[in-house]
Amino acid sequence: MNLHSLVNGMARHRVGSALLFLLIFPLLMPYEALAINILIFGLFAVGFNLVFGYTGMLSFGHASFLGVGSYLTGIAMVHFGVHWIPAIFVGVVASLFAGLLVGYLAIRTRGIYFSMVTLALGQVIYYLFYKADRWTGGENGLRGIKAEVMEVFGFRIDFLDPLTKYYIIWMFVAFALWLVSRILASPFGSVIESIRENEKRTVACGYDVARAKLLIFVISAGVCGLAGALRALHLSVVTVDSLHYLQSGQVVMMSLLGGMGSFFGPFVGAGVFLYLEDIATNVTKYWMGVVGLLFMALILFFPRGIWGSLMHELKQRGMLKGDRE
Amino acid sequence: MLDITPSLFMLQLVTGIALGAVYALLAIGLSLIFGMLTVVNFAHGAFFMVGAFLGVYFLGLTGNFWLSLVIAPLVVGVIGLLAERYLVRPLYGRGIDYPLLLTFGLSYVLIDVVRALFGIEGLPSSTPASLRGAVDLGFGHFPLYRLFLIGATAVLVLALWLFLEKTRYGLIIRAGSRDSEIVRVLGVDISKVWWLVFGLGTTIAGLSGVLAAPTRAVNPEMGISVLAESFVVTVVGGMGSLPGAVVAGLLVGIVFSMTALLAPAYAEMSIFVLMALVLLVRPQGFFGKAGALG
Amino acid sequence: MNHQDSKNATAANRRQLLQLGAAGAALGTAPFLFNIASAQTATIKIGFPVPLTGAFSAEAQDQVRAAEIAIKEFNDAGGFNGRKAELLVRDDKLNPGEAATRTLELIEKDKVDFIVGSLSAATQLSINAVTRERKVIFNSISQSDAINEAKDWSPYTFHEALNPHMTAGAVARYAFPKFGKRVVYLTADYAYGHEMVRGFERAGKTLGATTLADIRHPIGAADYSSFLPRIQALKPDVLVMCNFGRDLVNSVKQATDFGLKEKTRIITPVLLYTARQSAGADAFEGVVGGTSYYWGIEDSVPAAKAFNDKFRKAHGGAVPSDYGALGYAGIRSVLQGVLNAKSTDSLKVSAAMGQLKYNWYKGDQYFRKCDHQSVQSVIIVESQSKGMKDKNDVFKVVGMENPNEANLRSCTELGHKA
Amino acid sequence: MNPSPLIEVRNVSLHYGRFKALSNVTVSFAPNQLTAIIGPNGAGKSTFFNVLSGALPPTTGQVFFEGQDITALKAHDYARRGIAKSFQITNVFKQLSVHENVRVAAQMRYSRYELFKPRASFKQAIEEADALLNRVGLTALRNKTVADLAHGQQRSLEIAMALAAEPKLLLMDEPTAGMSPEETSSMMELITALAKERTVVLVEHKMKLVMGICERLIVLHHGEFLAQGTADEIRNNDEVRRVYLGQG
Repeated sequence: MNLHSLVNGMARHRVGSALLFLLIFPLLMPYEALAINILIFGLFAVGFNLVFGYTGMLSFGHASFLGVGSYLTGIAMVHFGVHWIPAIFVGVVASLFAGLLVGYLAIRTRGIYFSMVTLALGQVIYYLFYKADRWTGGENGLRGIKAEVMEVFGFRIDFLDPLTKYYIIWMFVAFALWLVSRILASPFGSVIESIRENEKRTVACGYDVARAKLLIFVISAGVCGLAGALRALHLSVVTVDSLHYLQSGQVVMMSLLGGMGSFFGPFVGAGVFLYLEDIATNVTKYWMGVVGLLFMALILFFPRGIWGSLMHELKQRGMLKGDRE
Repeated sequence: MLDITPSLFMLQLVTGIALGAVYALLAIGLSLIFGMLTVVNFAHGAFFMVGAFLGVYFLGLTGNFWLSLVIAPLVVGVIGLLAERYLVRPLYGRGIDYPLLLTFGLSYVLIDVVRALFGIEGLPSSTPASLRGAVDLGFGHFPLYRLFLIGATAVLVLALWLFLEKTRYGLIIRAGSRDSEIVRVLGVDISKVWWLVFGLGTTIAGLSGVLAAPTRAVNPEMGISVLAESFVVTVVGGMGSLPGAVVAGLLVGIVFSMTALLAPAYAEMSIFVLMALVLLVRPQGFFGKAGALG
Repeated sequence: MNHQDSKNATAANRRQLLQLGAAGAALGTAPFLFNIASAQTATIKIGFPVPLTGAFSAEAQDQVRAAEIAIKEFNDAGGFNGRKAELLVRDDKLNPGEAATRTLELIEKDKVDFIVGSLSAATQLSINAVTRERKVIFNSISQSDAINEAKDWSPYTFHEALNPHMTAGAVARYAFPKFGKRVVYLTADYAYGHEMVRGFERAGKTLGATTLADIRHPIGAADYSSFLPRIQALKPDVLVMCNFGRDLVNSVKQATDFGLKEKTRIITPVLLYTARQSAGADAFEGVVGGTSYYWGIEDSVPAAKAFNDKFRKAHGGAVPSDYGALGYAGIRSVLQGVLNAKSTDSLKVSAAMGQLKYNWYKGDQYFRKCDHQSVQSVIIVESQSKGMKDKNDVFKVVGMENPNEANLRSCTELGHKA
Repeated sequence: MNPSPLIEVRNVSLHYGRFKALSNVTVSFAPNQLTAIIGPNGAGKSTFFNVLSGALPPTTGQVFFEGQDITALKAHDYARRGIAKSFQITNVFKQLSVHENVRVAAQMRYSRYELFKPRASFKQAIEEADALLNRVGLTALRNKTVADLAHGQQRSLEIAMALAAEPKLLLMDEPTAGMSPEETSSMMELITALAKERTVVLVEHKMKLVMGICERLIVLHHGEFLAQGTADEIRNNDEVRRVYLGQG
């Protein structure tokens, strides 16, 4: 089969083909821990992009949901001895609530103000967890997160084996990506896109914009929370800087790097970001500066981002039909 | 074990005002730029930091604090002008997010450039000899330099006010921040005005850096927390409002200082809580135009 | 070859097989492939995660310099039956999450035998969380009380550095009798700060010191002025700055501005060589604090002289800093453990290190049985602003507390079965 | 007046601080009638339009739709009850395809917050959208991005979107603004056709345009109700002549 139909075939089953790629992904990375980070931050970025790219609200407080997911999963395991699978669930639910709270307060504002409110509320959450060191370990971080070894159909799930860990986390990420892609394809998906395009008209069409915004914000928080929960299991520690607004800024960077206009853009962005960081830090002390330059160049010359530009090219060449990514 | 005497309270208040002075300066710069260009300058903290470094550097070079107080901000201003011309300007009309994100990237670059030039540990900075020591305010001893901070801010705010109210340029800027169309009608090249305002804003950021340098550790990351704090001030005061910037700056300084007295560990959190509250009760801030919300 | 190694070897083969498939499938990603982990080598690999970027990069770079000296010494002496040691430096960016990832990289990709490093309580604890699960020895070279406690500790955990309790205790025992008993603490509000205060108050109780106030400031705060009027009003004999690095520089500088030094003596548990260098003489004038090492002790301690000379020789006359010296000691302890155990197996080496009685650079030291805390001397220094021989001559050594388990928290208090 | 009105405003006033944009206006609109609201600039036409569409809540007074008081409802509830509008400045989803624009509008009646069913499974919405595109003559541009359309085409698209809600009341704010003569006449035809099936209210300042086609006109002046009636009645109304046509 020719490249043309291959591309469209993959586009038709975007999640499927992506997950297939992610199956062999760890073997292409220098080491599994990095591959796992990319999985997790990829999910984080995709979740964030529901609000940023699809609904057009630039949140600067999404680290809160990553962090809350991590912490509550960790707290459930460390302080209450909950098994890691239900613990993940706890983390996700917690971040859903955090999303409801922050969202409820933030969506009353628009544009720059939305960015600022989310940033401020994010910092409040940061300091709250920082202060509650009896539960969170404060500056020292939350330690002692240990996922029990499990036997499933004779298959041994041991998080100490990096590849096993990768594929376990891959399953959760796969599920989440499938879910998000479903939601975006749903009627509600088109509602949030209309909100991004033209809020007034969306209201005139009879959609309750405030409610839709809140709903997508909460969903986004949940997805980011799952990413956080998985991160807690991956690193076996939770650290307070995962709640800081610089972490929020990083996920914005990742999304733009890959392209906020597309489904996989943010995921690709996260991957490229972390991979570059991994090599760059062994080469130069000035990694932040490199990122900054790259980021500025992108905004100035490729606002579509890496993946976004690629998709655009394919469409221009007529290799890709419709609005598929 | 709270032991708050009136004199302690007064001292705490003055301290808060001195602290607020720096916030006010930062917020003025941020507000000028936002009010005129509707650009949220995420590199504002970095410009502040660069100002601090250059201040210390020129002080070492010339041995004259007053001279460095003039040179350093101007250099920062020039960097600002270049940034606007070659980085921000191409983004006008591309949506409010893009300049915001670009300046966010710019701050990363500035931080690492400073690291490369002055080293990662930062520079030793001490109070200029002529402004050392403490003054008896009747209710306690207070550092002379911090009184100077308050004074300097007052002078600058006054100067800026005169500039905006009494000069033709000021008129244009005030008109422009209400509606750039008007300025076009007046036959002024709006892009030049924006350029200069961005320069002015960054110059003020640099100046506040130079002024703050002797009171804190001068290191490449010093701007990161400052940025968040000056956001709080601009939002509380109302984006783009200069009186708002001053009032909110002092308020935030005092709130911080008072929480530091009553519940020290919550001092930093307090200003973010303040901001969240203000935004809920009055989203556009004290002096903000409700329209800015759209 | 130990269990770990053989497991890794098979893992490596499995990878290579899979990689062939992967290579075919993944067009365009070929450039990634050269990165795949190589098979086992004979060298003894020691992972060294330290914050090369971030606030403490100066100390971190010094740690690396000193560590390299220890490696070179070991290899020049013939290594361990021919096996040379190799140092794998990684930047943890002073970020605990990054530290954990880097440690995973070192263990899973580079298959290191040991980990030495870290330069903050938070990073060392997250490194430790990773190493202890994977039964890899970690010798921490930065301060923390928590890492000795049973909750975090494991047989593979060693602590080469001082801990806050020892340091604070020693400074208290020197300062309170000299400067006065009415004490105010200005404390960075995080575990390290709290641990320091606990150390001072514990020692202070026996000395009859009274705490007037323990004022907590947010870590990394830029402005301390708002905490100072309160302190002024309390008129203490001693103001203890229980904070670190830049926080210390900031708060001392601003306390000086407020004229606090006139009536009050400022002391601090850890007086950093590099912090003093970067803050300048004025700010630290007359400040007294503790340190694990100061090159100036070479006049009285031969080991220090020897170490300083090696360092000067290797690095163009520069003298090692406190944390730098720890990098040297941390590596030497582990490698000595390998020689004594005649193996690189974690458990065997751990046992051997537990037996060590050593004098690498600052006098006699040994690891306490129950928690692997290195029992060692604490040096008390005073910052001087005049009469310095050269730019390195920043401190005056005013006291030294000899190694003594009695100055540590008891094993039972830490939750260990003594 | 009978039959019972579809929508009715009772002594509605709307103040911005001291400025009275509308004062004590009472008007009602009978079903399936084409009415135009006219008046010189600053007469309060657009404000009145926004009150009818729920975009601006009145300071005092009430709005009744099919006999129910809907004053307190939100704008999107107005729309759901069957009050659709086209804006003075074209308001469409610029980056989406022409068809998607109408489909989203139509979708509102089938699904709003469904998260897991694919959009494609809501066939009716898709077919209705195509039917409407056909009606406003945009079928050829079905898959184009709206941003690439001519202004007139965007106007038509907007009307298709308004119709997609199957409104009982269609509000149009200067539907022919900025249109070429040809576009204008075809738009007027469309509007007359639409008015046969439902209530249509136009806001227009080009009096000549509406005189011909509207069964009834309402004249506002300085935010106050001035007169209403057929084209002829209005023509011959002295009040109107004086304030509006500036004669006599």
